[in-house]
Amino acid sequence: MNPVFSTPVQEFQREFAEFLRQVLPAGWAGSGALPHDEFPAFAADLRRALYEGGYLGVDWPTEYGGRGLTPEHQVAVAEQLTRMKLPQTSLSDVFGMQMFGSTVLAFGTEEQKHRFLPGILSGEVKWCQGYSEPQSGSDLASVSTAAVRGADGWHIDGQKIWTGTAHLADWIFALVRTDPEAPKHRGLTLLACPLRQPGIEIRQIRQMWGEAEFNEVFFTDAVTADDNVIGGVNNGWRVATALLEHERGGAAAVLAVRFEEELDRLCELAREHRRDQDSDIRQRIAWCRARVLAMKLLGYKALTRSLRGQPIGAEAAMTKLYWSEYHVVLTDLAMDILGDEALVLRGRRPALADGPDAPGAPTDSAGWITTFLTSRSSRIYAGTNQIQRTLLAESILGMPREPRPA
Amino acid sequence: MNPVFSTPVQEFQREFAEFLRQVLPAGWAGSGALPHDEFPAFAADLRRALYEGGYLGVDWPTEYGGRGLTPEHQVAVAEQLTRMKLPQTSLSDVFGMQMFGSTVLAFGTEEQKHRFLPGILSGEVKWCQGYSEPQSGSDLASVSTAAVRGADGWHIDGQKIWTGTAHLADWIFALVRTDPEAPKHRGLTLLACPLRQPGIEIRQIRQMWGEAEFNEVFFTDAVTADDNVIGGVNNGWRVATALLEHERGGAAAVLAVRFEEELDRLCELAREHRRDQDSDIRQRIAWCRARVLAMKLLGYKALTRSLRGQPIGAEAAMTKLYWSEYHVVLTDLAMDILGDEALVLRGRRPALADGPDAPGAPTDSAGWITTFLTSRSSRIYAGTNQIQRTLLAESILGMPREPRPA
Amino acid sequence: MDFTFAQEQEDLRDAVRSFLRKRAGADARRELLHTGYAFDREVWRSMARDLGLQTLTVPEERGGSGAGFLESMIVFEEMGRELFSGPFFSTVLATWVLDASASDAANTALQQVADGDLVLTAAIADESGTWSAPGTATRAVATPDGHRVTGAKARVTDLPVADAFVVWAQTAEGPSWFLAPAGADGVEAIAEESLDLARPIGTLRLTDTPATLIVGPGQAAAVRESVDTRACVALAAELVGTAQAALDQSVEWSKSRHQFGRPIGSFQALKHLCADALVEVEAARVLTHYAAWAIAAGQAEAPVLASMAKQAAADAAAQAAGNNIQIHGGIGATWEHEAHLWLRRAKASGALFGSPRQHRARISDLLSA
Amino acid sequence: MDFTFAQEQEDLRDAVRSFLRKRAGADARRELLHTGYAFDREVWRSMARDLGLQTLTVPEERGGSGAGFLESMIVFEEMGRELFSGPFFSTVLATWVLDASASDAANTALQQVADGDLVLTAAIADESGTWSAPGTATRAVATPDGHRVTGAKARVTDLPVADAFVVWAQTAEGPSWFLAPAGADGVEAIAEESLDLARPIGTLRLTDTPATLIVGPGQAAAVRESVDTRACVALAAELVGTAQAALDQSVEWSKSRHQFGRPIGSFQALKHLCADALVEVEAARVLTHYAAWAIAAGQAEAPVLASMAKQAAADAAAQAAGNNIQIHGGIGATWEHEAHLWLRRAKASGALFGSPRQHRARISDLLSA
Repeated sequence: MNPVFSTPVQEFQREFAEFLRQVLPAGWAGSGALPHDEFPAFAADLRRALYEGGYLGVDWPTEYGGRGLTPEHQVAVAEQLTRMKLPQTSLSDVFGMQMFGSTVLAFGTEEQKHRFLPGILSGEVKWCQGYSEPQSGSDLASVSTAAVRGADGWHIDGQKIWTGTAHLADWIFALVRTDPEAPKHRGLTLLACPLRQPGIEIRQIRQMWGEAEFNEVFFTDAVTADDNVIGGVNNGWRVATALLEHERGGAAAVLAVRFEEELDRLCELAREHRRDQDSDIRQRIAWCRARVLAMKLLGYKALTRSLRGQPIGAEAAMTKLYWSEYHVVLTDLAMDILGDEALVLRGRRPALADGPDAPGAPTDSAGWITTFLTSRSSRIYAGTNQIQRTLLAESILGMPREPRPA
Repeated sequence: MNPVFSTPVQEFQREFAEFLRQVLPAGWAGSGALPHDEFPAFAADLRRALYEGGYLGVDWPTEYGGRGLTPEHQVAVAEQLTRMKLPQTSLSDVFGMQMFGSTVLAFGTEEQKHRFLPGILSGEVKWCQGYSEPQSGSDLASVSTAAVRGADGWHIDGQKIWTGTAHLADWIFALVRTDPEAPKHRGLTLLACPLRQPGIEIRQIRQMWGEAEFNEVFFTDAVTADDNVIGGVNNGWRVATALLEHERGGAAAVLAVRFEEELDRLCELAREHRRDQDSDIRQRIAWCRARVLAMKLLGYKALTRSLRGQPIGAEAAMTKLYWSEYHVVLTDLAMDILGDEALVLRGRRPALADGPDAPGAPTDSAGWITTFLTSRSSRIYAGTNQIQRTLLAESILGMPREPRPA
Repeated sequence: MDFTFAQEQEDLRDAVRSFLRKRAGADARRELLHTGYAFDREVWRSMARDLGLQTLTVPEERGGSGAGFLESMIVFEEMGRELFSGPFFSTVLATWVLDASASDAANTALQQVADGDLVLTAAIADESGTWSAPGTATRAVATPDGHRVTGAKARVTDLPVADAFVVWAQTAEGPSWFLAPAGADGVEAIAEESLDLARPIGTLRLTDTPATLIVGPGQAAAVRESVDTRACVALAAELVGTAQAALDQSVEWSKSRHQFGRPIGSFQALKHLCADALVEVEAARVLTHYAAWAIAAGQAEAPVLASMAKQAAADAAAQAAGNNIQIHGGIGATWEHEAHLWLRRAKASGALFGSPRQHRARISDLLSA
Repeated sequence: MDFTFAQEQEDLRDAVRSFLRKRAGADARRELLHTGYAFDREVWRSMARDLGLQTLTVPEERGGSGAGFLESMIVFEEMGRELFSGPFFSTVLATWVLDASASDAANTALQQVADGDLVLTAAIADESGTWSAPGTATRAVATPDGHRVTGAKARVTDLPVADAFVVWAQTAEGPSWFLAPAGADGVEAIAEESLDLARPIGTLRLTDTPATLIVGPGQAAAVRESVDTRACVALAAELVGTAQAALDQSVEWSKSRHQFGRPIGSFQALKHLCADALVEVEAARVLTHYAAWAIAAGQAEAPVLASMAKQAAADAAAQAAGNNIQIHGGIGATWEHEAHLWLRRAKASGALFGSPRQHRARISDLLSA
């Protein structure tokens, strides 16, 4: 047991920190301190610098543009970004690099790897995810968007929903039904499909906190080529569930660093409101401190496992459950500290609608209130926490499934 | 709306208070202040005095020994007992008067009423309840103790469990299967059966806090007469569920008065431990204060309904859920206040193992720790709180039942 | 012992409910989400003239209906249930102040409210103060032409649509209540972004603003306490209505939405979420009804009962509204779906006139626990 | 990055687990319930001589195994999992004090512990003090014949079976550690009724008791802090084991117990109870492992990490043990069933060396939040 970065990784992290210091302006106070409308451009510039510096996809093989380093290096990069109050590139990259990229690495053909991965890394081609449908939320295996093979490739008809960043994306990877006769889980395929074509219409969905991060994507005889099947026809369930683990498991340790920074900000808020000596508030903050550390350690444990080539499996559900329930408690605490000021949104809104606000953000009520709202959606997306609990009970504890209805 | 006792009831309560003052010794500090081993004799004496004074079963019809007053008078009696730091007669009376007595009044024949009720009231004949079985806990309709009609009455074979006070009782009312062919809920009958006969063996069950309030009752060709069927053969499910509502619903307002007294004692404990100015503790005590009042008011609402002859129904489940979950929180708070002292049981143990300790009890750690343990069982008995929640969701909210297993 | 409402009270509830459903129900909430806050003076006038809701507790001789606080509480519960987005709470709050004054100005204003021609609000809390601070930095100076008021009031509900304000201000003799029209000199109403979309909020700056003394130092503090207590119970009642609406919506959705081949409401996890919310709503409801009765009956413990009701109702509403979003899944977290309206209301009204934490601290103080 | 145990550490865990299962497992717990606490010196000796557990971290040259604190933590986790009812925690705690002393007395005692011939405990807290109070009213006076100690120590674990005590007492020069045999003059060991049936507890009164100075004022306070930190993590590890045992028992029961024609573990309500407990146990486990690593690696933040681990493990154990009783239903609330043993342990060890509340207060103090 040695739950710290190895010496080479520490050295690599120091180099990276030095690289970032070169890139950042003097007196850098954090991306959360940027004016709201400057954030996207800043994040794009940062991404370009990282790409050019060779700090994107450091754990990808060199033949596809990566640096062939370990997942530990990748976590060190992500952690350092947060420590220096920088964003984790972009939400598009979550879908493109973490999810689709990892899936292609695991299930794609050599040709697909060469075709897709470099563009993802360079940022030239942006991806989004098409899983959920209006009638298939928790019950993902019931998706009904259908793909039929024709002479010129697959023809897709149906509707996807909750496709984050689709309005900014060039391609979608979608779970579609390719064999309507097969049992529910057996007739599915993961298809990559270009978005900019007449058969696809995208409609933005505004979230309850006012921003529109998600979309509906309508397929009306949309077409994609034969060689865009990822992982084999009718093998989509296996590919998709492996992919969902990437969505959930990987970044717990990094996320924890963001939560640490947020908790420091909450302490600052408590001081501003002269609640920092109140024993009720102190008890709750201390509880949060331990949770954030546990989150990081759960991430380290998962990282250790992935360094050894072991699967993360259902334990990814644990991390997701843990951090999203934590964040509901944390934002409730923020609302309690705000007291009367929770009535009015003043100041800066968060730059990020997923988890904690950007590092270096001010303690403005608009930030905390909005984060309070977004935290409620974290319990839902990527599988409701009810689904996660059932999964944990059945997969890790081996509790019996519900009997099938008559 | 006038959520206080009516003028005649208030007057009656004053008379009763005067009666009690006559009965009690000078400098009365509460039954919780009595030495532990004096409590049973004291409670028995008090019961006799109440019976002779005409204050038992005041809402029962005069022809069966009652006073023909209203349930409101009954609640006033019970409340006054607690206010004067007296116990609510005995646990046997819960089974005899509240449960079996109410059931006979609702479902018994005229002959049964005359035969059973006066003895219950006088305390001459003590009752216990035989519902649960080792394989039928939450799933009460699956009881398998069987009764077969013979020439000399019913012959009973099987086993009951969690029969409170059976070791002190003369009779049992038991839910038994009289038609093994009928669907689960249809073949049951409620039978009254004398306990002191060769076919019955009683074994005490020690509870986790060290006392033995419950029993197992084994029936081996036990016999009871034909005319001891309550509410009709194979009508037992209806009778039994109506009876369970008596167990759960009736006494919330009175119970709340006991909880009030307990909460005052907790505040005293906080003062003794110099935690009464700690904002965390104060928040939690205030939360408890509101819950105890709500409990009383839920009781008043149920009382209003019963004064109007309306059924209490599934709402009784709400009260049970509310007070038993409250008590787990309250006793956790007590353990928190005790701090290091929660390690050792010192001083007096509770006289009562059901809900709060007897009024006037000291703040000794043995009392709080034992109550902490008993509170865990309150979430289980009379139907686990999981069952209560499901019942509330289905009966009051109308949520759909689970599909039957294939 | 009677813990139920009289038939006339139930009739009032039915009348209010059916009026709101028709004139200010789901359609109004959809409009609120799609086109933003807009105050419908038509509905407001009809509410005043046909139902007399704004001046329900004002004596008949002053243009009101002379009803008691229990009736008022019933109306608030229904308002919360439909999330009525007019300035009802603010106006009624102000009428309680006016009703304590025998002045002509009060008479006139009450009559205008009764006619549905006047929207009021109360400006009580300072920017830096908490809801319960009795003092205020807002000053009123007597001049030969009447009083002039200077100061800043924060978190003034329905400020953007109010025609006049009752203002809590300090005179040389002590705190008093004043009435000032929105159009008076030196009035600056600064709209803010309210968490509660159905209840706009703002900061009111007064600079040498001419205002009419309504309740003087002798009586003002007692009126303030009584208004605070009523406001807490009114908000508690609204929150109980909101909690019930959110719970009802969860249950409805859970019956109709199918996943895994069955209605999601047949899953125990959702049943238990709903059952727990049900219990909390019921408990908050009885506490609120009891506190309202205590106010109506002039019971001395009304203030602590109001705090108990307020914190319970705020928690119950936040729980039911939070559950409602969770039970709806993705759709429940969208702007289009009204689920967030309930949550916003729950948290905002929970904070208004004191958060659950503040009320629990107060309960402990009042009971010197 | 490596957050796993080495193979030898896993082997140690297996060895301890299989020893405890065989010699001190379910049968021992049944006996504990049926005939009360009885300390089995046979098992104790075998544990010392065959496995060397009591002096695992003591250097080899002093009779121990020279292992690190991580190994010690692994053993505690297994002890908690089987609820071993011997004086293991108390004895090991005392060896940490002895290990800080180069004295002959310490040498002798450590050797006796290594041979399984000596049971120790530590008498630290005063009756009125909290676990973390550095001062003590227990006085040690130097006489020509050595020191004499007078005072009362509360909540001394395993007091009834201890052969000797290390005692925290105040000398004229500052607090120090002493060693006194149970049979010394002026020793009065008062047994008390322990909440934790597997860990008896008592009050120790010393009156002019001759005692040997083990660690003097120069070093004693640092040893105290280090012992407190280790004790917290040792208890946290026990609690993680206890939590896991309670969770495992819940899951087993829920698979075999049938109601309504199906295993009760197929009901979502129970699944979600167990899943929530699982998450809490895992979180407490990683915090405990990390704190143990920090102690072993000499990290400066070990004290605050110990507090984090202790409060998380105490809460997780109380939750898992509480759930376990609930999931068992009636049978889980009986004396005969061991379910209450886990709950008693969870609450008692939760309070020992500081309750979750006390540790959370300490976390806030240390991080000056």
